Amino acid sequence: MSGLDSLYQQLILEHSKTRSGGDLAKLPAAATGTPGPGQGGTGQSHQLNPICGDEITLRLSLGTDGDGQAVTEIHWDGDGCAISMASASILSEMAPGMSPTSLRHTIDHFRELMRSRGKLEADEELLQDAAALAGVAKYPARVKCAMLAWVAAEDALRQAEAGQGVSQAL
Amino acid sequence: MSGLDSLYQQLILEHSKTRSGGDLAKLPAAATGTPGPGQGGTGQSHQLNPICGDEITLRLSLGTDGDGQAVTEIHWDGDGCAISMASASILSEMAPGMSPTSLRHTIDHFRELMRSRGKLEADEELLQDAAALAGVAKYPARVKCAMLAWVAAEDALRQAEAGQGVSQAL
Amino acid sequence: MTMVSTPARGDAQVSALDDDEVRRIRNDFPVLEQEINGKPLVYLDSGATSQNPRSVLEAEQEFYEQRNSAVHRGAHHLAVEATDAFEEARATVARFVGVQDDELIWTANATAGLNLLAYSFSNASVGRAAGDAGRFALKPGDEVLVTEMEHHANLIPWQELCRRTGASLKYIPLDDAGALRLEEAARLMTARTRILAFTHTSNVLGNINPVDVLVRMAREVGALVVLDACQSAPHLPLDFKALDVDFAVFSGHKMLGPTGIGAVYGRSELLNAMPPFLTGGSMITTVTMEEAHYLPAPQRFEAGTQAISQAVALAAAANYLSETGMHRIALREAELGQRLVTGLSAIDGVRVLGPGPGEERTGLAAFDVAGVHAHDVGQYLDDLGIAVRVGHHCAQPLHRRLGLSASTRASTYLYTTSEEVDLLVEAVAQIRPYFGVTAAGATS
Amino acid sequence: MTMVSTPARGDAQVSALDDDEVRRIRNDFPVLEQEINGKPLVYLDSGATSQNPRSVLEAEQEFYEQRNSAVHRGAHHLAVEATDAFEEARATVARFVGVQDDELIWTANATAGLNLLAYSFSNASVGRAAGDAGRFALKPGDEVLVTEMEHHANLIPWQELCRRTGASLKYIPLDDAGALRLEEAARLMTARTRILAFTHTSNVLGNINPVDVLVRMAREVGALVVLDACQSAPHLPLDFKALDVDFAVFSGHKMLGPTGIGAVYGRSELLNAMPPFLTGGSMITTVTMEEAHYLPAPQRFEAGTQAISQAVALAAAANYLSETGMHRIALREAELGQRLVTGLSAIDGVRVLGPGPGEERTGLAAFDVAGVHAHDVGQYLDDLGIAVRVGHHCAQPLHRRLGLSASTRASTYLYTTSEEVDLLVEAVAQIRPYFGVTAAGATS
Ligand SMILES: Cc1ncc(COP(=O)(O)O)c(C=O)c1O
Ligand SMILES: Cc1ncc(COP(=O)(O)O)c(C=O)c1O
Ligand code: FES
Ligand code: FES
Repeated sequence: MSGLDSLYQQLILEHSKTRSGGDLAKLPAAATGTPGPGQGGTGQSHQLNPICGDEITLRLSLGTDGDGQAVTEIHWDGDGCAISMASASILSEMAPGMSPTSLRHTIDHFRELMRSRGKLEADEELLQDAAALAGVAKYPARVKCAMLAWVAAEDALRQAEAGQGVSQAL
Repeated sequence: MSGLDSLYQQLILEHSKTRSGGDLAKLPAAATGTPGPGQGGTGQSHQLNPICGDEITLRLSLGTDGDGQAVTEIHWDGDGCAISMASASILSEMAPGMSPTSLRHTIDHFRELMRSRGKLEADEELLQDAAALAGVAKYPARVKCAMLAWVAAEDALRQAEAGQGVSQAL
Repeated sequence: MTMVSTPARGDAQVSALDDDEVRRIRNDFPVLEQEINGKPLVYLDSGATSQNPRSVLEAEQEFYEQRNSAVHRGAHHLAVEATDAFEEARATVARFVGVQDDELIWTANATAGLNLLAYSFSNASVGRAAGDAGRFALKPGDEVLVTEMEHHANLIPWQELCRRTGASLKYIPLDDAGALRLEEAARLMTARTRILAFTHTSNVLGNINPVDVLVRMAREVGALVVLDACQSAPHLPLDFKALDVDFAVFSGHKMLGPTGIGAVYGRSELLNAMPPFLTGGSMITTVTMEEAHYLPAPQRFEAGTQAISQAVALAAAANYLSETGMHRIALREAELGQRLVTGLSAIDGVRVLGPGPGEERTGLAAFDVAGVHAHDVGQYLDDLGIAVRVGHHCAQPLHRRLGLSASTRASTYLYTTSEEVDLLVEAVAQIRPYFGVTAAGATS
Repeated sequence: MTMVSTPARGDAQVSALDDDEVRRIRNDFPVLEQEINGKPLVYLDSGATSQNPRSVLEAEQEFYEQRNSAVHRGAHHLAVEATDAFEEARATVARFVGVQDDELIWTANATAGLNLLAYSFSNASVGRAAGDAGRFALKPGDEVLVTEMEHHANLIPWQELCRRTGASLKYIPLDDAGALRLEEAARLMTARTRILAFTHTSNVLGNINPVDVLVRMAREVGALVVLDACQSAPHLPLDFKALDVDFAVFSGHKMLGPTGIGAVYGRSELLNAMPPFLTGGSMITTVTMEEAHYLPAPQRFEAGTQAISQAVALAAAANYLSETGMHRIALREAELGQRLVTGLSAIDGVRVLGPGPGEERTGLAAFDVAGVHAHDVGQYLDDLGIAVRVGHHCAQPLHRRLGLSASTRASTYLYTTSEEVDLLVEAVAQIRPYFGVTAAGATS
């Protein structure tokens, strides 16, 4: 696979067009602005990629399932390159059902992978479809593209927990 | 003669110490500041060498002898390097008796010589002792030193003429 | 005013550089010998920064190895030689743009030059000027006029100047094709207009603005004219005196010179009446603990140790350009610009910004590929060794006006071959298929 | 605080560079091979500008030949490589002075750095800042405190800042030997003092100011501390964090680097609260025709195309210095400084400014030769191939305080041999006889 083809894998090109979760209106903000403590399990984050000016607004909701807290939905709005759109789409598909801890763990690994300049191997089990983004690591100028939605999710998760009165240390 | 010795000729070193004309108080200003038209034949000029910060204040008086206008006296106050002091001293000795036209002519030649980077020959008849300053032309950083008094004299002459109601074109 | 029709001074019969000459020129540019992913580098990003001929690199090297020293201060040999080299460089670059030596101020880049003007006016506005510098002072009710196509460097400094002084910023809007709406310009130019700042040629549109028309309008209302010549100084024969602007700025790194150097031209009588901007060593006559007195221009605006070796290298660049012939370069690049716009516009789903085929344009074309983000376009091209710029090119308002947030820009210079342009066009034609986009915006 | 007694971090047993090592070092500096008037160049003007080792020139050359491109903007290979090189250079230089990468801002020189601070505070004073930038705003009643020994670059920007804001400039006076009167400093430091700006080591006196004492005083009154490290960054091991200053500036050309580059250090939380200074491209997030939003530091302060190749070369210079060892260089120069002051003070009619023999000083000595103007002293030395600086060295108030209008300055660096210092001393001993001066000021 050429460098370019490993960057733009078929899966990525598809996600960049289907844009799962790219329907922000579906998940109303808990309130305008950041939800206050106890207001509910939804967090929102707006992130900007300073290199290109592309932006994303992402909302994430938490609920409880049998084992405790879990992400219920991710929806977002934004525009950007194929990498950033695919990355947001993949994340929106894989995050629901994850516990806050495991989402955070996944984000951490993804960030490390992205910053590794190709020196780290993707943990395919953990990353699932997002492992297809591993090729981005060799393109430092594009790492921010891949990270955009993930940084937004990390931040939205924090807000959602704060909104529930759940401290981040949990 | 080494480069240095041709710059600091004995005549120059002597003038730099005797400083003929370096007694500004002897020639009172026609008035404070620039004399107005008709106020008398004295002009004063203050010049600064921006490279070193040295300054000179020079007064020049005009009178009439048999043939018309002539410089009667030059006095100055200032401090500077050997070149600038010698140059002021030599000028103060040679200018008295010169007509405005011939002083101007001499200044013009001196300026050309100084700016020639050593390519022009000094007109020894015209420059008299000032021909000893010819060596300065090879030291571009010192040309302003040698010119300082001469620029001041040129300016003071203009003022003196204006003070007499004599236009510069005469 | 138009470039292509301007005959060279004293030489009415200039012809464009041809492909053979360009091939010879390329030998002078070591960086162009590179390969990217095993493919020869196709450098189409000269609008961002140009490459350097060997003579420029050698001039800088020679300076450091033989006469490196601070200037304007020393009695010793190296200092004298460095000062000579520095001031000769100023004279060379001044001649290159048709101005007097003492009207050219060195700056770090064009951005610093525009800020120099804005801050000097700002200082005049708070009374930091002797004599009649009041003419540079701005107050509420005064207006600064720019255009909607400006690079951020020729926009934000004026925004900030207006914020500091209470003056208002106005702008000449663009039509849908990106051209200045001159009838609006005429309407906006009033007795309130104190400064008109505009770009000679846009770094996105590749158009050439009608300097003569705008200067005439500004003169009628008594406004000062600031020309952003960043994209014209490298590519068009320039004579700021003939253009009759009051100020102009440009950057060395876009015209075969090194980074770290640029220049401001200002009419001598204006520069000497303006208050200083940066203050420090080498720009003063006397300093006490209480106050400082300033030298005339250009020193007044050159505080501290200057970019000496860079000035020397920029002069070598100006000489290289003059020897090649700015008219011949301009004609050549006009041809390449046409080849670009013609080739790109013919591709399905590709929209070239600015003048269309057959209309005057420089060797620069920014374009949108429907359904593919500019950064993906750039990535695709880079894989083929083709270096282009993607993004808003520091012209967000212009992109917004054209309904875009980003574009892809290819820009040429005297070392660009026709084959390189063709390679780009062919590659761009492959992009929508590669990304699976067929009809505009739709998915295959 | 004193330099000579500071052990190297993690290495208590450092020794000064010795003459053999210096001879080897000299082979790395092509310019030192020159002859002046048939005599070997004796370069004793490093305090003005230093010479460059081959590795610095090669780093710059290599950049232009292999990865020249604009940074932070491009998706293409060259742009990525240039960006990497540029940011690695920042990290290297930041490490060299003990600060974080994002606390180091590139500027054109130290002068531009000091102006950056003064103008940013000025902008804060007219409300051009978000958030809590009010802490940088100055108003009538506020005071900026400098010293009487400052270089014009660390004096005039503050004078102008005070003029613009209505604040007052105060200064710590010197005693007759040129040392700071610390009891006066204590008196002057009050709740009104908003900024304390002083030089680490004077470019005329060669002394080292007690940073710790001054910082403590400033902290007590809540003033921001700005350190002019122009003359210390090249010659002393530095750690701005350990010195606990808020801001510091230095220039590349004095520390083996090229012209056209310098840097400002600022504590991260301060930089990110300050309003920008120069505005333009590459320092914004979003721009409309009406307003701009700015990136965090360092980008916030780096408008336009930066001095990229110069940053890369400066990093090579920092590496060269680190590999040689800043402690060893400092010890060596302290020895040379003693040799200078001892030799020169012993000459009849020669007065060395600043610390006397046996007192702490850097490898720099400015002196007065009674009865001979400094420019004549310099000329005499230049004839022998000895390059020194003459004049007020951009410190007019200091010279005035010492009863002089000019002096002659010899300054060393890591490539200076003991023989060179001796040659200078011998030559200076001949000067008064040559000019026919015997007793102080009298004529033979
Ligand atoms: C103490 C000091 N401060 C500031 C400066 C100014 O440095 P630059 O001219 O590189 O801006 C110098 C050098 O001349 C200096 O010695
Ligand atoms: C039209 C225009 N103006 C200003 C600039 C700013 O130039 P620099 O970044 O060299 O300061 C540029 C280049 O980016 C430009 O194209
Ligand atoms: S280019 Fe903007 S997010 Fe990728
Ligand atoms: S050095 Fe000042 S006049 Fe000569």
